[in-house]
Amino acid sequence: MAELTVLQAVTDALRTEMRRDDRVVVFGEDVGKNGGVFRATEGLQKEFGEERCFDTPLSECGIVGTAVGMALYGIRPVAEIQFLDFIYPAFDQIVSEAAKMRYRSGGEFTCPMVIRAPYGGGIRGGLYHSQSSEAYFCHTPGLKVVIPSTPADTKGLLLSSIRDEDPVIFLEPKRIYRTVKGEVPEGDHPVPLGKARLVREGSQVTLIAWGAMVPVCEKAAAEAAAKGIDCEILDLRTLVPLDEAALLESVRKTGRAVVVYEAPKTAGFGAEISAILAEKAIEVLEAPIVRVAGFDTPFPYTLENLYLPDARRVLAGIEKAVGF
Amino acid sequence: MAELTVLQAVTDALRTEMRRDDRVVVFGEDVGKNGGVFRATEGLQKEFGEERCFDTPLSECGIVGTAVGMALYGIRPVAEIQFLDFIYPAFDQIVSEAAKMRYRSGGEFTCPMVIRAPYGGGIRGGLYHSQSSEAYFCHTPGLKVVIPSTPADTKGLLLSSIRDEDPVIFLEPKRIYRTVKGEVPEGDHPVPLGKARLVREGSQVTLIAWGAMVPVCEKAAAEAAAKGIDCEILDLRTLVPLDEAALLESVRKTGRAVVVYEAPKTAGFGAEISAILAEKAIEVLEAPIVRVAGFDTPFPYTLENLYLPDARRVLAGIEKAVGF
Amino acid sequence: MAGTLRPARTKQASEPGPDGRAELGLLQVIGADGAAAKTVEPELPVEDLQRMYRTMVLIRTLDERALKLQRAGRIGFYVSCLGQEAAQVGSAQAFEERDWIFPTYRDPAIALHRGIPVVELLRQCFGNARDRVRGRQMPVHYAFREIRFVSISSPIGTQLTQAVGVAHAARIRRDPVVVAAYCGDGATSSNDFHAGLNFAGVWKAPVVFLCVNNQWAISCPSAKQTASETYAAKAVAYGMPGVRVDGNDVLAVYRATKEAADRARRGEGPTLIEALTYRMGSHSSSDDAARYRPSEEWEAWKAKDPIDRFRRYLARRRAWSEDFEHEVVAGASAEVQAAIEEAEGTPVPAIETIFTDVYAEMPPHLREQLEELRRAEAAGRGEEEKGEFPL
Amino acid sequence: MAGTLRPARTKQASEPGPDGRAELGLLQVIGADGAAAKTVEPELPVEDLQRMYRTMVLIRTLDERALKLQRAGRIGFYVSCLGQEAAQVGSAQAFEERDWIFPTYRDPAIALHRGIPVVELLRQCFGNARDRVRGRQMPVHYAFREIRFVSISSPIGTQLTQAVGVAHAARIRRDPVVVAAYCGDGATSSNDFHAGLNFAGVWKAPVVFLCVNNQWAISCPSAKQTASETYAAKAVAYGMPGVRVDGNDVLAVYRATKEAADRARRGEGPTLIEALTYRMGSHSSSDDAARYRPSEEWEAWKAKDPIDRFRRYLARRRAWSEDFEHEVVAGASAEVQAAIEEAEGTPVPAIETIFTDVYAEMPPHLREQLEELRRAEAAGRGEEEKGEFPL
Ligand SMILES: Cc1ncc(C[n+]2csc(CCOP(=O)(O)OP(=O)(O)O)c2C)c(N)n1
Ligand SMILES: Cc1ncc(C[n+]2csc(CCOP(=O)(O)OP(=O)(O)O)c2C)c(N)n1
Ligand SMILES: [Mg+2]
Ligand SMILES: [Mg+2]
Repeated sequence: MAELTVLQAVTDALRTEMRRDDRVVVFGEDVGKNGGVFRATEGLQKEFGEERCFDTPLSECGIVGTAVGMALYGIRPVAEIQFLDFIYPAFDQIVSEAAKMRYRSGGEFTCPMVIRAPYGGGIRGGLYHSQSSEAYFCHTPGLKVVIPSTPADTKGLLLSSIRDEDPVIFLEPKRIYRTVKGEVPEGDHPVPLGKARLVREGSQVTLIAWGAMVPVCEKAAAEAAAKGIDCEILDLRTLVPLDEAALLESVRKTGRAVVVYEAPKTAGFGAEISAILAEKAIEVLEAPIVRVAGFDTPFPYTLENLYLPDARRVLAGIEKAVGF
Repeated sequence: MAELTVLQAVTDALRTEMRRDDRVVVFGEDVGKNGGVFRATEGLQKEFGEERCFDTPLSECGIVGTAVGMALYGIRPVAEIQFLDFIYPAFDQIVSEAAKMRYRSGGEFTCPMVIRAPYGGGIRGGLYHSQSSEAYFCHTPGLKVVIPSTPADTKGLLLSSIRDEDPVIFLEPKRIYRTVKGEVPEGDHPVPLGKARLVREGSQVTLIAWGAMVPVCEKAAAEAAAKGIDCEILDLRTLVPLDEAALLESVRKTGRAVVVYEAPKTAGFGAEISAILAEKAIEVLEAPIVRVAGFDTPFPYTLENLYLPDARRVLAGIEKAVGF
Repeated sequence: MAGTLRPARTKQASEPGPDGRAELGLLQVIGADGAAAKTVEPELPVEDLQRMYRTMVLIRTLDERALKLQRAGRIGFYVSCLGQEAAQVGSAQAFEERDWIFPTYRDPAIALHRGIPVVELLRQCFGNARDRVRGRQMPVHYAFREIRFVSISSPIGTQLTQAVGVAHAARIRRDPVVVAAYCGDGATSSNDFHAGLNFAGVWKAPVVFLCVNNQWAISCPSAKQTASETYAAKAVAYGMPGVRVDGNDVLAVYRATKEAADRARRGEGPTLIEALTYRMGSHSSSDDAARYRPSEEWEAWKAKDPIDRFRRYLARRRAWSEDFEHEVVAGASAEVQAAIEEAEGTPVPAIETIFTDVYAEMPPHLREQLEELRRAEAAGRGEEEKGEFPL
Repeated sequence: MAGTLRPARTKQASEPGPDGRAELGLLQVIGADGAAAKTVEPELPVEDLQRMYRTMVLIRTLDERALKLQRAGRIGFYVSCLGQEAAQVGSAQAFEERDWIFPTYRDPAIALHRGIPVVELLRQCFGNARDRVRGRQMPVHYAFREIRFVSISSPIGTQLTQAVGVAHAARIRRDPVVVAAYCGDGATSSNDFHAGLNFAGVWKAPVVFLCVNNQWAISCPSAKQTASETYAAKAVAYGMPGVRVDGNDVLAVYRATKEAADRARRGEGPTLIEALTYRMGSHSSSDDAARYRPSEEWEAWKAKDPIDRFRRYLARRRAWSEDFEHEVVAGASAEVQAAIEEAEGTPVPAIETIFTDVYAEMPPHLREQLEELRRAEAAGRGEEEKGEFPL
């Protein structure tokens, strides 16, 4: 066990898997000598050489398109997109190609690959260095979407993602890259995809979150506890495929749900959580399903702290649900 | 009044607006001499010349990027994307640029433009000529998303979209391009954006739909009526900004909701409808909010009729809601 | 003025002369009369030449029949490659078995030439239960793992970056694999063309890019597709050689492709080949070229038919006879006819094929949706509504 | 072999000679000693030359101060254009007032040269209530309608297709407008570079593409960005002239740009200009070039400073004196200092700026969200959590 940041856990996972499986290659803009603009790939080129950790020209389309090809050939590409906000030039390759290759070829060709990208707000990045667009990928059958919120999960889920037989969008909450630390098991400790994590047990209301919103919910839950409200927190970890069983179990127990996400509210993945609950658990619901989310605007710079859901807004959501 | 198909109503709207406003230009792949692969722009190049109706190279990125520029300059671009499935190479220009131009420039620069695209299943188009990806655009603040389901609305909403001061994604349900006919007022009859259409009044359950799912719901409602179930049908027409007032009013009346959409179920725009209802009308809900949607798979070719929600599946949804 | 690079020439589609040094650098081997320019004539055994001819006749036979099937409503859609047989077969002949092919929807002859029987193509066109891609794709979107013929996609150009990925991966693995990446003239405007060629140039990836310039992208002629002198000239932007070849001359295509493939295999990097040909049919069964295309152009190209030209060459080499022709044509017809019968007689895919192959393992939500659909089906089918396919 | 277009030369960044005919076609006017090559020296009035010099000094002064503000945590982020002043000012001088500018984040001097006061830039960097873009964008993402300086975006390359759209629209409206489309060397790999130049070529759009080749895209050197001989050579792929110019030579840049702008205005279509220069600083305040960049390279380029070079030229023309220098430098410092004071003293934008300008009119759901936030704010703020910006 070592105490690592989320960022160090990313590097640790990449290094661990590159050592274990010589088919794994890591590439993207500035990932080589520079070690990535966040230093997530620091030291990899040195250890594994330019053939296994390399820079690309400035084209996300090329990064993902060539990753699809590498996956087709049978090596294991782990492509970095420098910020999730810059993934759109590659959108066609992701949704038309990676996501549909297995299906459209009847399994003749497959795309086991990982696209890693730092995402979300909290670093004063403004419109184009703060987005949380996980919903686009969740709405695209054929993709898996994974978002860790702790160092241990970051490592374990990334290991599983690289080993997965299908394309995985692996989103790293950059806001907690360096601020959240935790024990991370050394060596090969994958965490299975498709399983949520019960962060905190509680009886009155379930907070459902992922990524950097998990610690925000923990803070809100602590404040709620001080007011006598007992919150359960579910960290989804894998958005697709979703651990629906865990979701339903928790809400059937508490009877109330607050969904917290930082993406724009409308048609965000939190809407899917609400919809599932409204379809499958309405009989247990004792209150409105509250969503605490980003606003339906682009991401602002100076006022980002007002834009992002914080413990205060989550607490207001909790009170709305519990006070109903 | 003339009896037109949905497709003829598109052409009529374009012609009407091009006559009224000489800033309007129409362009895209094959829209000129060929009149578009669906013939939506038939005759426009002849009437308005190559300067106002013109072909482009095979690049959706270029089509939308230049459209943004034209809008910045102050003319009114109406760009055609041949099939919605081919919009992804332009995704960056849409979500990063058109959607955010007004916001990021503090209103110094704006993007009044329309992107028209045929969308949806029902023509045996398989994976890449059948998609309904409206949710991506609905989740992108700064865009308006408009989907007609009748010839009169097609014309009226397209007129309003071209006149709108913001970028509009105008999706045309190609399945009913030629199969649905109706009276369309001649001349200048815009239909305002942001207003839903009450298709059918009913008391027991509200069916919420858009595009080609509206006639499917009408059929299901007729069958339900035969079984003694009284359905209300709401055609959203504009997904963003949504006519939430009409939605809530209807469901507050009926107490039950079935959301019907042909996109993949997970994180589709129907999830947003469910989420709004679960947040704002839970106290009136007498049953689960049922979603009848496309499956979470790419769009299949031979079995498309099994994939697409049909009256039978909608009816099953109605019975689930009403029988609860 | 200093520093100006001026495009030197302006004609887009030139008429090649009968030698290897034609206008705009168009490489040609077989003249209109069937005589070969000796300096550039490739050394291919007669059996190979005859096999190439067979494939060309076979694809033409299939195209003709399949278009009729489409007209009769027996298949939903079809794309013919009429007039482009030489570009496919000449290039296919230049690759080795271990090489990977990224084709477009207009390159089915490559699959045939690499040994796929016609019936496999027709199963796909019928979208039946024996279709490799399980009835999920529109006709002509083939995929054949065993010949490394990668799944065809509708979005234009996407294969080009993927091809570079395969090539780069093969290099990393030290496999002497070359990748053939096909695209049309329209596809040169795509994002992936730019990214693919750029990455290939920087990485010196072992790829041969084959731009089959049939001079139209649906209704868009080359003059509206690009202001570049030629498509081959685009290679300059990526630091790789650009080669322009007569695409109706199967041996010229073979020769240029073989040289490029050899270069790639030697580790000398990618090449862009432009094969100048003509789309003799409409874009697809949904298109009517008469709406936009001058008929004189078509007439002129009719005279340059690649099969006729190759036949004249073979005859001169005494590798062709009336008997041989009869055997080839009859064999092609029989194979196509038998294939149609089998493919049409095969039922549609099973319901679960809607849900399988989305992921390696079916996740719970898809299992649930499959069960839902099974229940609905058990309750009886609604009537089928059938659409009309316009492209 | 016939049909092969071989890239002719291999050096990427050549040292220009002191005349207008240097290696790889690099246009140069001012030699190292400040003497101009008479054949290519542009005829510019002394006032214009001095105004150009002023702008160059002003931006350098601002860059220096702003980087310090960033280091001190007074602004959140900054991008310096150190070393690239000539490329901006030389080209900016070539356009007319009615022309449109699509800049990158590394081209602020163009706004200054077109008359925007420094304080407008600093309001934006502070993201305050008087910032034109209302504190919504990271520093250096300016937008100034009145000088047709279009909103800067972070995603690389997106301005290039937009510029073509403006140019095409202007032509349709018969307005004699020319569009300047700037981009970096890295941006040539983007989708929009390809689409933009291709559309411009086909449409003969009145655009001047200015690729400011500072030889690095963050840590990626040109050799890993493209295998093309030069960036100017990419023009061939789009059927337009490509021009390579010494980007540290303000008069060479002016001359090449003016010729291209004149061509465009005459309806003769677009030009691609590559201005060869060097990024003397790190990529941004979040970057440390020492991690990846050889210091000898930096040293060599230090000797070619564009301001020093221009000063020597002005001195030879007797358009420069110690007094003039003093006045220019002091003026720049004073303007920057006053601007900082104003900008720093201005409060943050109002809450509603989060919700305005998403649409022309605020729709109901945004009004509702604004009200919600107002209520929450009224209930008291939580403590601020502050992130660290890495790029
Ligand atoms: C991204 C994308 N945009 C548009 C289309 C519609 N479309 C199908 S084929 C085609 C023309 C392709 O032309 P070319 O690349 O020259 O190939 P050809 O059909 O001539 O073989 C177009 C525009 C598409 N399939 N994909
Ligand atoms: C689409 C996209 N991908 C990645 C980035 C991250 N990024 C910001 S600047 C930059 C390098 C740009 O290089 P260049 O075009 O040469 O301009 P320069 O910074 O040298 O002026 C990169 C990769 C981005 N902003 N946009
Ligand atoms: Mg073509
Ligand atoms: Mg650069």
